[in-house]
Amino acid sequence: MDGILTILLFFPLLAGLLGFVVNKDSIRAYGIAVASIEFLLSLWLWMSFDVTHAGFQFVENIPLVSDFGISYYVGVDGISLFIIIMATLMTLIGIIALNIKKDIKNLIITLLFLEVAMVGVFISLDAILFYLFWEFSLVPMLYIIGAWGGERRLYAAIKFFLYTFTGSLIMLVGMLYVAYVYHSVSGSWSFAITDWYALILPLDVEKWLFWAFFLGFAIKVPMFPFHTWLPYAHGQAPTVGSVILAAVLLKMGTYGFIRFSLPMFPDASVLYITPVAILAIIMIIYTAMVAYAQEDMKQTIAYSSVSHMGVIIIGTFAMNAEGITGSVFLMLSHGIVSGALFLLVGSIYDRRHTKLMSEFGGLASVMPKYAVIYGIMLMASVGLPLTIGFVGEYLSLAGFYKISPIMTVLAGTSIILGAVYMLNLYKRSFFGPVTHEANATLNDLDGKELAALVPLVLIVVWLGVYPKPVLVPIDNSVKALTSFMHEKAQTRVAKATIVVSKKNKEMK
Amino acid sequence: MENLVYIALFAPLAGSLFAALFGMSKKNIITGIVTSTLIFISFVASAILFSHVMTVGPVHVRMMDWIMAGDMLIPFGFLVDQISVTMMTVVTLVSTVVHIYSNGYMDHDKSFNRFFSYLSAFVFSMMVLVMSDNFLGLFIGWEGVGVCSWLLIGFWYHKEDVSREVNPSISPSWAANEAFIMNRIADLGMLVGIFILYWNVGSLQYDVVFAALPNLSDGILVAAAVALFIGAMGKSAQFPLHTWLTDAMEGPTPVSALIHAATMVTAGVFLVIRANPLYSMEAVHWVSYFIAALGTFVAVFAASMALVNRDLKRIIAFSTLSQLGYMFAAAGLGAYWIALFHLAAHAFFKALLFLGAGNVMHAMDGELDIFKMGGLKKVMRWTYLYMGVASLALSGIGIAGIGFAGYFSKDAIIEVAFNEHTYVLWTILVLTAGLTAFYSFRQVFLTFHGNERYHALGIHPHEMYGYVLVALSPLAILAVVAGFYKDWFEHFVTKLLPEYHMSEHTHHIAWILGLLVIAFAVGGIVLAYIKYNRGLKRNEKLERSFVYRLLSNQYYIPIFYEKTISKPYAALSRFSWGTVDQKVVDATVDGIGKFIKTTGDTTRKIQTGNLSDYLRWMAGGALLLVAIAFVAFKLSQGAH
Amino acid sequence: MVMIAFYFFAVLITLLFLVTVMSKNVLYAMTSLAAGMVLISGLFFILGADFLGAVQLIVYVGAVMALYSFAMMFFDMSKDVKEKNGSAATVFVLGGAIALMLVVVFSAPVIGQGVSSLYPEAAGATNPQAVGLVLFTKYLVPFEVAAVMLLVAMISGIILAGKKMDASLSTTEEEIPEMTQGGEK
Amino acid sequence: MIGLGHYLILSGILFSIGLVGVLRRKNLLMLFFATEIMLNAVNIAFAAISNHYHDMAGQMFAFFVIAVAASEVAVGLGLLVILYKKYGTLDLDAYTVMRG
Repeated sequence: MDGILTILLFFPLLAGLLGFVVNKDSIRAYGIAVASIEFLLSLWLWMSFDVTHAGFQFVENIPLVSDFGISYYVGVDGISLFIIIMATLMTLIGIIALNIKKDIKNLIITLLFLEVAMVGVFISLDAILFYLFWEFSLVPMLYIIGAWGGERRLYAAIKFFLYTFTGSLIMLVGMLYVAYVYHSVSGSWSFAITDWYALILPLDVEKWLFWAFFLGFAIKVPMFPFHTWLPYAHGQAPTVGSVILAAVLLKMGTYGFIRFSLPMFPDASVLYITPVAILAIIMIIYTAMVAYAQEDMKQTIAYSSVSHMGVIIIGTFAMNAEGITGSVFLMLSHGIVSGALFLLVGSIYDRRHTKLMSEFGGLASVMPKYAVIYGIMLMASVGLPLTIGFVGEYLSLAGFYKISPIMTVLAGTSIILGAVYMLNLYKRSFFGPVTHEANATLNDLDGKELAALVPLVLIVVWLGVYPKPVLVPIDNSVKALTSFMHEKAQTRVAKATIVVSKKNKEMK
Repeated sequence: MENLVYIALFAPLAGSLFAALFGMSKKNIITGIVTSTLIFISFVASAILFSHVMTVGPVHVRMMDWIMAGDMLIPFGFLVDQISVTMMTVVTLVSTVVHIYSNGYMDHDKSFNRFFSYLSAFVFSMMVLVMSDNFLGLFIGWEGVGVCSWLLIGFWYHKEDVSREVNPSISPSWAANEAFIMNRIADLGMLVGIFILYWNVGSLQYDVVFAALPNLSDGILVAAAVALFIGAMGKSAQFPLHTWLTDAMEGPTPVSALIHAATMVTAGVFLVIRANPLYSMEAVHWVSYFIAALGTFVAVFAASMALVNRDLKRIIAFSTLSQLGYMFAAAGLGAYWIALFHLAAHAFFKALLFLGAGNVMHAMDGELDIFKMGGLKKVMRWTYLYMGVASLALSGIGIAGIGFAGYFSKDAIIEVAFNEHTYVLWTILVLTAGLTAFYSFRQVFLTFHGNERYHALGIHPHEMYGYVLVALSPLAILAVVAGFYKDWFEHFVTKLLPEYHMSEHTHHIAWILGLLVIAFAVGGIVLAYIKYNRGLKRNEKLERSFVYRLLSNQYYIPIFYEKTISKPYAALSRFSWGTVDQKVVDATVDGIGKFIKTTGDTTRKIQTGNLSDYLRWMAGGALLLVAIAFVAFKLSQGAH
Repeated sequence: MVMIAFYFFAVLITLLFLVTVMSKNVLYAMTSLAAGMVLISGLFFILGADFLGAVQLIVYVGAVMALYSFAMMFFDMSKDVKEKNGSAATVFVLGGAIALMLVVVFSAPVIGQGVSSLYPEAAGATNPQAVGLVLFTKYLVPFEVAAVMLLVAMISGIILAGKKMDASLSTTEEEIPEMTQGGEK
Repeated sequence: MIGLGHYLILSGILFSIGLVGVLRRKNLLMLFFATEIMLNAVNIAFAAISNHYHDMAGQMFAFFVIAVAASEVAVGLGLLVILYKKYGTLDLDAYTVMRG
């Protein structure tokens, strides 16, 4: 099926536009239906995906502005495939769990538009197209935070927008410069990243471009010290906003590193492993500590999210297939787990209208189902084997060990510090006697919430025990990436650092 | 045989999931029966596998692939050889007894079903740990038992935090978190060990790794050995990561018996035994010696704390710690099979001891202070017998080849220490044997002999249910007879583990050494008898002395940790959040925003609203632009 | 001859435009502006752009000036214009500086090298012919667009000026909103 | 001989006169006059350059400038009429709606 990506991209757009004429009472059902269809479409994409093939598939290339080499150029490989599926899944889950009465029609339409942007980012193979969707994704999110958020929503929304926007502008400059270099080398304009891959840049140009792209991606991730927009955004966003922000939007940054920085600037990437890794380690340890100091449950999870993103960065810069595969897998697991955790915080907030841990205590006795699901997600978050969290974290750290054992140990403190703040959160909220009157009569999770959370629990266990169907396609593409980087690298150091895996294992 | 492997492995999981179905409903005796039966089935399967391994040889199955990335391929593979089958049998046997016991012990608990779900899940994790054929599979079980331990220590999660003076463990949930986090610290070491092996060998399968060891450089071997041992230290609660074990006594007593005495805490010893080809390498000689020395230190260190403790379960916990020290001493000195033997024997009598303590606790309405007991032997005849047997076994009583299980295993370890010419270790171990006997019987005498101090509390103790007592009998029998199988066991496991031979010299004077140890042990018992048989005579002066307070406060180590690690960490966290994050990082960002805003505010005055003014600005700007363009053009022309 | 004509026109135009800019009387200003426009067409004739000169006369002097004079009838312009011309120094400095700048730019020999003719004049054709040739080939689309633009401008001029033609000139502020509302209906 | 430079300098001077008018005058109608002066100044430059290179493009631009100027006058005067109706004056200083 050739046009599948186009369908995947434009279906929510059309459905969102149609949503304006749907009756207010049936908009919820409409939203769930559309998101389900979109999710099924993405599953269909996976079914028709050739897992033995490492390159881009379902490629469509229609010139838009041929004078400047801008085209509607889309395709997926193993790296983006599963992030797309996760994006559609989390949108569906977010809409199912939606517990907002105010202006729900606009909210659902906004979410559908956001889905377009997310899918668009991950399927674009044209830099301008990528940039377009990258920026477009800000608008619905800005709207979600600003219109349905908490008390300081405007501050949070504007901070989110301006901060990420600033970063991406610098990235745009980088992109234009790459295109300019491409033009001066080949004589024609092209924004297709496959063309850019083939471009061998002079070393000093590579260095500058690396940092230009780095800034755009790092703010999105968000890397220390560019992370301060995130707690505000999460703190003020409605549940569904936090879920999608944590699950998908942050992944755009790390995905950018893998899609752009690594293959385009292999030498600079290798050269700057140490500074980037130091930032990532600071991010892991420091934000884990900050997470421990939080009183607000949602803020703890927001900071934990930053801390885990640090491990993803570590894996990305491992420069071998183990680490990069691990970081891609960790993106998926982090998306699902932190998404679920935000949903869980949302459910308790709906009941008690507070997120402060000191207001809770003893919830395990009152809401056992809630406590069980929370416990599973918590364990997945701290990387327990046989849950989804372990595979990615293990591979990322294992991969980076090849680069630097010392830094791996420092980054590995993530598993200790993660346990510290997560267990502290769990103990304070769920254990002990029920101290507040209001908590004694709380209802356990209802059908709607279970419908949203149970699938995530199943995925967490399934991919923890049997990650192979996901891991193998990712791994194939990543191996192709590493061997490409190895080929392209100009310096001796880079050639030595980038490890090429022996051979692609066959799928059994 | 493959099916048996799967049955042995997955029967506990099935039981756990079954019990989990009823996890949130009220007590249902069926869950207890079903899980116990399934564990028993697992035991039977393990026993059959045992005989299979003995007669035919190891079984190796590979279920499916787990992680595939880069050149890393990690399967779910299970290896049933002499080491693992011994562990499997011991684990399932003790588990079966503990499951049956729990039916009686937990019968009034409202979370009965949940308990069995956790307990069976633990057995499953433990089986994964011992059966896995690669290091990462072992790590699955390693973490799995950690989580189950967390769940079970914090089983009575609804209890409130209290101060350290009232309850040294603060609360079950606190103790659970402490155990989990301490284990995590060690797990990081273990993960690093795994990374080292992977990047230098390219595989994590035991056979591949062990075959490749001779090709590795000394530094790598030492690093791997140290890193793996750090992992072992956490799980086996070796100093300085030992504080969680006594706090873990907050869990229900069957849990203490199964997890924190018989099985999980021995996982560290198991790891060292499993990785014996690594620890036997000449290059890691010093690491092995360090293991032995640390083990010896922990043996006497824990025994000293047990001397003065008043909490029935904590005394046994300290003794567990002490015995783990013995095991590490043996393993570190190269006598792996003896370590394994002591592990198995210890599992039997220590589980028995704990379950007996559970009976006492059940009878005493949860009271654990031995100073408030006494004279219980009249009402708890069987429990008295069991605990007496277990204490004798723990003290290693026996002579001339006849004796309790502990006599054979512990004696052998002490003999090894002598044989290796590590006389300092030997001396300490002999001394510890005396201490062990003393504190074991101090506890027995204070609990069962002397005046009946519990009357003051208004408690009417009663014996445990009959079926529970029957269920304990296998352990009691094994605590008595297990030692007689020493030679047979040696023959069995040394097919895989390196043999260990005493030198001629040691062999000749072995009986003298044995006699010396027995003398110490008997001396300890006699001392305890003299001091405590007639009842409790408190010595206020002694209790106020520095040494006594040092020991009863566990050398102030928990407080030290709290003061130097937890509190500063919390303070630093708050500093990072309040000052660094809010006032530095975020304030910088906001500062940039504010600067732009102020600039805008200031320059807003230009916006007079008068078109003429705007036109003037525009003209000025145009002039400037033209000037710049002209100058730039001129300059660029000049450059060419 | 050309030199004399050029200087004649140049001086006159400059003077006339100065009058336009400085005069307080709108009528004087407009008259001198119209005169300046006529003289500019003279410059065009000198430059050989006959057609352009003709268009200049027709459009500027004919149409635009007529429009201005009609517009003036709307306003009360018989009196002198009263203005607050503060800080004349700034204005003259700015104007002078720009003039100087332009003079320097134009007199500096920085342009003129390597410029080749994009649409050379057709050989042997008269100027109007040449204009027609280029205008209806290369510039056909802009030409048509300009035509549409003029049409739009004409209609909008009529509508804007023609609204409430019958209302008195002392229309008060309140009536403007009404007008926009009326437009929406 | 009169060269391109003469015309350009004349154009520049006329442009500056227009500019001075634009800057100095406060009456909107006078501003319009000044704008016309500037447009015409540019036209002279176009015509001169067209003549210099024997290229019709300059004249074409001048034509379009004239077209734009004509449209501007039509629309602009319409707007002036409305403004005059609203404020009763054409003095720029009276319009301060855009004050920041």
